[in-house]
Amino acid sequence: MAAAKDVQRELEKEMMFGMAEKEMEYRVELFNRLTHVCFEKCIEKRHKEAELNMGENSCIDRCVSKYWQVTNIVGGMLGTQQTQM
Amino acid sequence: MAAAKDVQRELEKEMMFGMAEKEMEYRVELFNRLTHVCFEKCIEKRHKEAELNMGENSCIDRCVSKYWQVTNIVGGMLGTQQTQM
Amino acid sequence: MAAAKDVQRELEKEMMFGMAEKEMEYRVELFNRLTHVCFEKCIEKRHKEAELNMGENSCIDRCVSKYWQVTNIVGGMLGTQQTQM
Amino acid sequence: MDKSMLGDIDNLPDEDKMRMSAMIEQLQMRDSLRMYNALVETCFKDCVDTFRRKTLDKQEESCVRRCAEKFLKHSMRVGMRFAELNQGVATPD
Amino acid sequence: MDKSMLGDIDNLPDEDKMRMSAMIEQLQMRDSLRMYNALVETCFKDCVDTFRRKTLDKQEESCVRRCAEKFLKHSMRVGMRFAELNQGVATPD
Amino acid sequence: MDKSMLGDIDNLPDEDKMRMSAMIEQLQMRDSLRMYNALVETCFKDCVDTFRRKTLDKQEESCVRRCAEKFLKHSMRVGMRFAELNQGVATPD
Repeated sequence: MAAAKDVQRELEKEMMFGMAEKEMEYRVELFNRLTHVCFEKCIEKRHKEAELNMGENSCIDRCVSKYWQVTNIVGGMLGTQQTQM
Repeated sequence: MAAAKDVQRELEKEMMFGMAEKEMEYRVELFNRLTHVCFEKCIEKRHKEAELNMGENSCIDRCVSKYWQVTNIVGGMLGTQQTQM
Repeated sequence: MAAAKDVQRELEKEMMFGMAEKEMEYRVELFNRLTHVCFEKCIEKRHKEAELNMGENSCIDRCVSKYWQVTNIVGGMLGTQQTQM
Repeated sequence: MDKSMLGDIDNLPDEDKMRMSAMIEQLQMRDSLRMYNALVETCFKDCVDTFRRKTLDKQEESCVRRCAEKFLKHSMRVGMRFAELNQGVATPD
Repeated sequence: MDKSMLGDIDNLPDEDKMRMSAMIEQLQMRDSLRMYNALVETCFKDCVDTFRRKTLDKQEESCVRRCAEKFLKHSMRVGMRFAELNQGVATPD
Repeated sequence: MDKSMLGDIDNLPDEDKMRMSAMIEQLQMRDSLRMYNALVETCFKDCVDTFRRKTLDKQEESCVRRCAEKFLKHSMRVGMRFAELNQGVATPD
């Protein structure tokens, strides 16, 4: 019986680590998609320069900010629809 | 010796869980790719409406059905070529 | 105290396996991206034939070779910039 | 690719059943988070193309909302059709 | 990025060698399943563009078959070249 | 999606803290390797389009170098902005 409880506790701990891992994976994936999309939308593709110019820099800032807003809007919609996400 | 056998059994169980996990990951990935491709092929990109119209709905049904067929054709080809997949 | 050391050793082993796993995942992902990009760049999309023609074959060889070179150039740049990657 | 792999799940000892369902729960959580990420990326790409300000304008925001609703309905419909095919249900042309 | 990380695999105790090969086997299974998914998506995208019926027409089906064959040959060729480069074999231009 | 999930990390026993930081370290390694892969693919796609020889010409090589530098600077800037938003820092338009 003590053993069964140990197994139970062990599993709960695994679950906690697993969920924390999924949560971190989610953040990493969000960051990677954001980086990729804003590179596509803001950076001139012929790569004539090794520096980001002023236009590209402000485009990046706005792109990140708008992407963040979209994340929040969608998160709100999922939250109200499914009560949990 | 009993310990070695325990290790062996433990590993086999890990293997079983791992393979079941990969199999589920495969199904999830299949579903995600299918969803993404059919969204691209069927849904009008300007998003003037929040509803799917009749044309989009039947396009989705056919897209899923055709994708499924492609999965089966390719599965058959891989099966005969490699005898195992 | 012995137990703490066991935990320590167990964790180090987990770490080693985890790192080896990440390293292999990296190679698999590299291979998958390479395969995908060279298919896009070299293979005629209408698929009139089931065979790769001579032009496609030599395109594949050069594509892999150039991709490899890019991997090395970028690896070198990351290596000098961050001293570790 | 056969589906039998998980067929004998009922014969597993209780401990393994618990592990299995914990694993499924985790994969489902990962799956919803990925779907969330994919939805955001898709609707951002379809709706946002100008970067003169750092906040969405009205038009972009309503495009995003409609896109997200459609994406969710789309993905539910795909899920239904997919489940039917998995169970071998035939549907009219 | 050096390859030495797994270099001392031979010095591991038997139990760890078994774990390592179990891990490799699982990664290979995941890899084949991903390749299968990628192949299906690629050939579906290249070959299927009309959705007036729910079954593939003859032309679409043969396009898919040719595409899949080419994809497999392509990926074998890439694998060979990749392995040569990994081993530092020089090839003529 | 709330951030509290990992909030009580300080209350974990030492063993679990060690496991947690080992997990974070591994995710970071995977993350850098993925970034490396993504960078290579992006710059290859943007800079290499001809396959008449098996080595990069001068122009392709310098395009790749500039692209990689820009990608790294880009991704650092995105990281900074992302971190600010995560911490709720307001920035001017």
